[in-house]
Amino acid sequence: MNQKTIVTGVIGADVHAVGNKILAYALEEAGFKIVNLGVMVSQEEFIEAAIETNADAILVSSLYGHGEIDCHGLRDKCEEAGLKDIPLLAGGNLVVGKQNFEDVEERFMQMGFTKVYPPNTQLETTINDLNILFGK
Amino acid sequence: MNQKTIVTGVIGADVHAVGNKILAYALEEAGFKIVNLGVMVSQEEFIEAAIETNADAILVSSLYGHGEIDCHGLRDKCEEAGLKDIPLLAGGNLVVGKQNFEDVEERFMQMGFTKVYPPNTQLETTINDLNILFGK
Amino acid sequence: MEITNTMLTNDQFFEERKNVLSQWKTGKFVNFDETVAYQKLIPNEKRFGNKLAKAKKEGITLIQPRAGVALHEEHIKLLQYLEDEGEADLLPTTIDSYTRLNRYKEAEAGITQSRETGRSMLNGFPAVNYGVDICRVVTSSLKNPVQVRHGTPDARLLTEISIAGGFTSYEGGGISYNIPYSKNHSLEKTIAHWQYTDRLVGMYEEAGVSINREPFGPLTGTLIPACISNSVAIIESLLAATQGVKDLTVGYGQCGNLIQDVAAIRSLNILMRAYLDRFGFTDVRVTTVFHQWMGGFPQDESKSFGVISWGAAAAALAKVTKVIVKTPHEAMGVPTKEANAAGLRATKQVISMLKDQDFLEIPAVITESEIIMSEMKCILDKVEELGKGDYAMGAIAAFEAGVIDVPFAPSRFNAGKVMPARDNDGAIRLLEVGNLPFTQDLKDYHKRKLEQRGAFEKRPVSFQMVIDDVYAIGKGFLVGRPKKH
Amino acid sequence: MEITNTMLTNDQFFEERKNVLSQWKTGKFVNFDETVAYQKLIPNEKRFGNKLAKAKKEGITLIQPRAGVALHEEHIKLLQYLEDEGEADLLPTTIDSYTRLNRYKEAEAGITQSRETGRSMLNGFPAVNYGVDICRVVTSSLKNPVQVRHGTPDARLLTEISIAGGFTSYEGGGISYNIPYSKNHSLEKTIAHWQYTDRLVGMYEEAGVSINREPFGPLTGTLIPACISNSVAIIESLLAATQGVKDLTVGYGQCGNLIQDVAAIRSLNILMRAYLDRFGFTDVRVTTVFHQWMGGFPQDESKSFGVISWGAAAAALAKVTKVIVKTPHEAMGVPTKEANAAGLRATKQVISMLKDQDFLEIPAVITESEIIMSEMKCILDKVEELGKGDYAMGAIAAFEAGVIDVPFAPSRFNAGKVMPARDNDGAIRLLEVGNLPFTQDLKDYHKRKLEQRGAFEKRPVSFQMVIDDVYAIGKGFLVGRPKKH
Ligand code: B12
Ligand code: B12
Repeated sequence: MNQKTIVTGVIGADVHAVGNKILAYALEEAGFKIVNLGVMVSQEEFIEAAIETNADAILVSSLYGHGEIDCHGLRDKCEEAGLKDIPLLAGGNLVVGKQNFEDVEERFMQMGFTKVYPPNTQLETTINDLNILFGK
Repeated sequence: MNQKTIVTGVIGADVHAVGNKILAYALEEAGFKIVNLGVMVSQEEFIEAAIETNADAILVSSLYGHGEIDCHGLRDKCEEAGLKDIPLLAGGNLVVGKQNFEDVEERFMQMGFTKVYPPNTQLETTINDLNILFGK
Repeated sequence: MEITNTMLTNDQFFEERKNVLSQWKTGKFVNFDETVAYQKLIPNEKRFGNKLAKAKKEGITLIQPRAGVALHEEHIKLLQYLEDEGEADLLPTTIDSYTRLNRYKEAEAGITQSRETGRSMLNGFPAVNYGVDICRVVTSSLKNPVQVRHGTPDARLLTEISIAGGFTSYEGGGISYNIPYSKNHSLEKTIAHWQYTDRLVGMYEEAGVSINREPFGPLTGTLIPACISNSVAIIESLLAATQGVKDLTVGYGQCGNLIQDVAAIRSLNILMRAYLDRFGFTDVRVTTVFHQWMGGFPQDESKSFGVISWGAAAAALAKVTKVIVKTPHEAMGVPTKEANAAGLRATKQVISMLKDQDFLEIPAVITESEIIMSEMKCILDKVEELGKGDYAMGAIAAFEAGVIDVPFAPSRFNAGKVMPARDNDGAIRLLEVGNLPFTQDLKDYHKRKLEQRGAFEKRPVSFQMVIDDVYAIGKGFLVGRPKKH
Repeated sequence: MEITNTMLTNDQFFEERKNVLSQWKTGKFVNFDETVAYQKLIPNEKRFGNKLAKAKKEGITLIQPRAGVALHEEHIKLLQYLEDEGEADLLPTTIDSYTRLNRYKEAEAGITQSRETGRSMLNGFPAVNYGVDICRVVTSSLKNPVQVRHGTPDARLLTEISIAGGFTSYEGGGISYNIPYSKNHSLEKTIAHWQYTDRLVGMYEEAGVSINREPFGPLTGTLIPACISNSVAIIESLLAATQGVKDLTVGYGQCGNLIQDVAAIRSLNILMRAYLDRFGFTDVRVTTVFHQWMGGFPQDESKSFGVISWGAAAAALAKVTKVIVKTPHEAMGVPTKEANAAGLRATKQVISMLKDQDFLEIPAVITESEIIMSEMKCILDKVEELGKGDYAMGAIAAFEAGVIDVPFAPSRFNAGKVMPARDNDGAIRLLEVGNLPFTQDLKDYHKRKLEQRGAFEKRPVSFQMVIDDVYAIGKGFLVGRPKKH
């Protein structure tokens, strides 16, 4: 009965809604409690929602290419807000263009993300990794 | 009235007939006297025809990839047969696979060819070059 | 704020204009009369509308990429490459996402960061930040007509700068650049904003400068039933024509079933003309645009070429005026110029090979297009009823009531009840009709079609089909069949 | 030498066999009974005919590349790559041109030179030189069924070695591997050679080992009217069935007009079954193969993807059992394994997306296929008449009389009077009917169709159209329009 709560949303000025809707639906089906903020979510909104719902992880999507700019500083703001060490996952098409994923991963890890995902990450992978993260 | 005679044909075990037929037709239309040997022509047949018709050039096609093997020694045989310095032109898909054309050209020039053409050489180019060759 | 479908008065317009031009520092350099003079110097063959009209007359299909980067020198090089190496007939300037949301400061930061890192940190060209003169440098450096493509709910300043900057075509609309591209903008607001854009275009038209206008056909690009996108296209066209727009290109996003795709274009052709004429807009010119599949793409580049080419084939067989081309990098990110040109060349080959084949009048297409047209009539009649004859009011009320409802849209002003799924032939049908005002016959038809699929797949008709269909093309199929089928 | 369409007697066959097996040193290692035992150990899913039958039943289209290199280790790697990275459903082993002309010494030199230079100096895999054991190493290293594809007028030894080597399908025929592939072989000779091949396959069939046989559909691959290639397919199928062949795949090379291409397959399906049944071969299984455009390709790889994908689309819409796939290197030379896999993946994407769409019964296709079928009947009736009921004698006489006449063929036993050209929709018609035994109605039809094109292009119907059409796809079009059109 130890259901994990996850905040999901698409960060920044990004309106790609399809993946977000399906991700939220599938994670719920997989047994998580999902707080889905939809698209165009600011860093502040992610943090507020995580505090309010006492979330176990924040799952940030960014599709439109500005992910690097939009995610900058999120970890620091989490710490400031008292969300110590909350798992921050990022996925989607995080940067502009087809770039070497290792480099992108590296840059996002340095920004304090816990795990970073390449384009077209399958639902199964996401669910699996979350289960591992929560030690199931 | 100084009509130039050209021997054409597809060398070796090569049966690609389409380009040969069209080339012969177009060169005739362009005012040359064409002795077209068709496909599957041996080195000996090229030389015999050139001697018999007192040809001004031999135009060798090879499409199927064995051109390098098939053309080997043609220049020497021409010299032996008394066809001193007769222009030898080669074109088509001369070697197996997509290779750097400069290398292919180099190899064929070393085999004694006068001029070497890459895949898909246009009719206009062929006609133009022949006119230049004959100093028109 | 009450909004009606009537032409803005000069007073209204110029009052608003002061405000618009002061939204960012580049606004003050826009001058209407000087722009009219400048636009009149653009040679005919470089005007978007002219090139489209010529293509329509000749029965050929033009090709156009999407492209835009942060730095203007790079942007020019990119577009030159696409016309030279990609054989593009029409050029775009795709605007970045910050500009689309009027966040000009963030766009400015994006330009700076791009200069610093040497990578484009913006997903498009920030035209407003650059202003009129640099836009003119862009548009005058190219051999082909250039259009601004974006997704901006409030595009008033961008319109002013674009036209002054020498662009001769402008994409968007108060519905199509709101519902798929925004979360919180009300339709009242965005329709009003786009009345401004359309009125500005109308005023240029009156001054002898024709700017082509293109409502955005594909909406969210994901399994959109033709009756919905076609209805939106007709409404936006009527709104634009009311403001004096005379040159329209209406569009549709490929779904993948050939018969249905050609039928969608056929029904769009027929009813668009009928509605424009009915409201007296007989002098409005209409051309069509077909978007290659707008949903999720395969990761693999060769497979993407397959998707791109199939889109090109459908466009050619539907005899549209232009096709918007995807690239083999689609699933990965904004394409390199090489990948963009590759998509164009594959498309050009197919389009040219198929230009003498025409599927618009084959019986299966006629049958399917008649279904689409009766669906459109259900929707548009209800819109007219709700708006008491006014299509602006009607559209707003229709979205509120779910009479128009765009699947997967992020906007909170969209009902989100309609759910599409593919039938057994891959044509898009409705799993949830929501509040679309369909006749019982039409509802039954959709139901029957999906039940056929369910029977074939030996599973119930359910939301799982929708999910499977969303992923299908990315995974190499059209219909998302259950595993082990 | 008089040849009739009757089953070879055991005496005839085994007498000839001694001779065949001594043509090259590897022949002596072929053992019929041991091969039967070996072939029976090949699992069902790796047998060509089984996989085709399954696909036919499921209504799906399989994909198959062409591929062959000089060195066998490299050849195995190549084929493994194509099944793993290219998602090929069926595998080929394309034989080199020396082997095709029984010049085994030159093939041997090619192998040696390839080892020395590290480049494949042969344009295919020299199976005869390698012999039974190495062929078995090849066929058993792969997950999918493997077929020998070649173009060999006298393929008797190659057939022996191929089947003993574990291949489960074999391409070719006495006409289709002569007329397009040879200059001096008489039809009497090659039909006799292929009676041997077919009888060998028949004997394996009787011993419980079914080998799939595929006449080569596209002939010279260049603007071949469907009635000609379909007629040859039927004749070769009857000849094969007479020798005891039970599993046939009949083919057609894409022309580019979708309606005509689907119609060609439809008419092939219908008349093939009718002729086999009429002669009592009701137990012969028939599947179909569609060849992506076999004529000159564009130089550009992206454009080639366009051509490849359009071929994939036509194959899927015609619901053929398999499609033979071209590569983006086609115009340049034998493809790298990467280019080969790329063509396969583009094809797989299109085929899978379109698998639920079917154009075989749309009215325009039915109409066109009825024209093709009446043309085929004119030809086949005359063949039967000339052969006094014997299709072997009839075929020989028909070629002599130009009743069958393959455009652009190198063979001196081909009349070479027929000249094809595209009509205004890109469908292939006849500019010169030569001695094809068409009714006046049919002749008028072709004439009318080409005059329509002439009128449109404002030029006389002439050989220049043929030339323009030969180059057209390579230059990006289907119909070779005059410049400045
Ligand atoms: C549909 C689409 C649109 C629609 C969106 C409609 C809507 N409102 O939802 C429209 C047409 C409106 C659109 C607009 C734009 N788009 Co768009 N779009 C796409 C497209 C084709 C498909 C996206 C999709 O729905 N995929 C299907 C879903 C199910 O998959 P998904 O979104 O990838 O999400 C899955 C996974 O990524 C993963 N995932 C997602 N987030 C996370 C997070 C974590 C932690 C994990 C583990 C997993 C995970 O799980 C999800 C579910 O399976 C993609 C390209 C593609 N993928 O083929 C481009 C793409 C995302 N778009 C792009 C761009 C640039 C834009 C525009 C800026 C410009 C334009 N081209 O018009 C605007 C953006 C406007 C804005 N402000 O955001 C680019 C982004 C470029 C980049 N990153 O380099 C892409 C990649 C196309 C391209 N190659 O250029 N787009
Ligand atoms: C049609 C075709 C066939 C037909 C030929 C029918 C016939 N009897 O004519 C068939 C199907 C039978 C066939 C068979 C084979 N083919 Co083939 N074929 C082609 C194809 C698709 C088109 C050739 C053609 O007709 N082009 C149109 C004409 C007008 O152009 P052209 O032939 O190139 O000639 C023009 C120019 O090159 C130039 N030119 C030619 N010669 C010369 C000489 C000079 C001096 C000059 C200046 C110019 C010049 O002018 C010509 C007229 O414009 C090409 C690939 C392509 N180009 O797209 C492959 C291709 C030539 N074939 C190839 C191969 C390997 C074969 C086969 C061995 C195996 C196979 N794949 O089945 C067999 C060969 C059998 C044999 N013994 O020769 C390869 C050759 C590979 C290489 N060089 O690396 C190619 C390139 C395909 C490929 N990429 O694998 N083929």
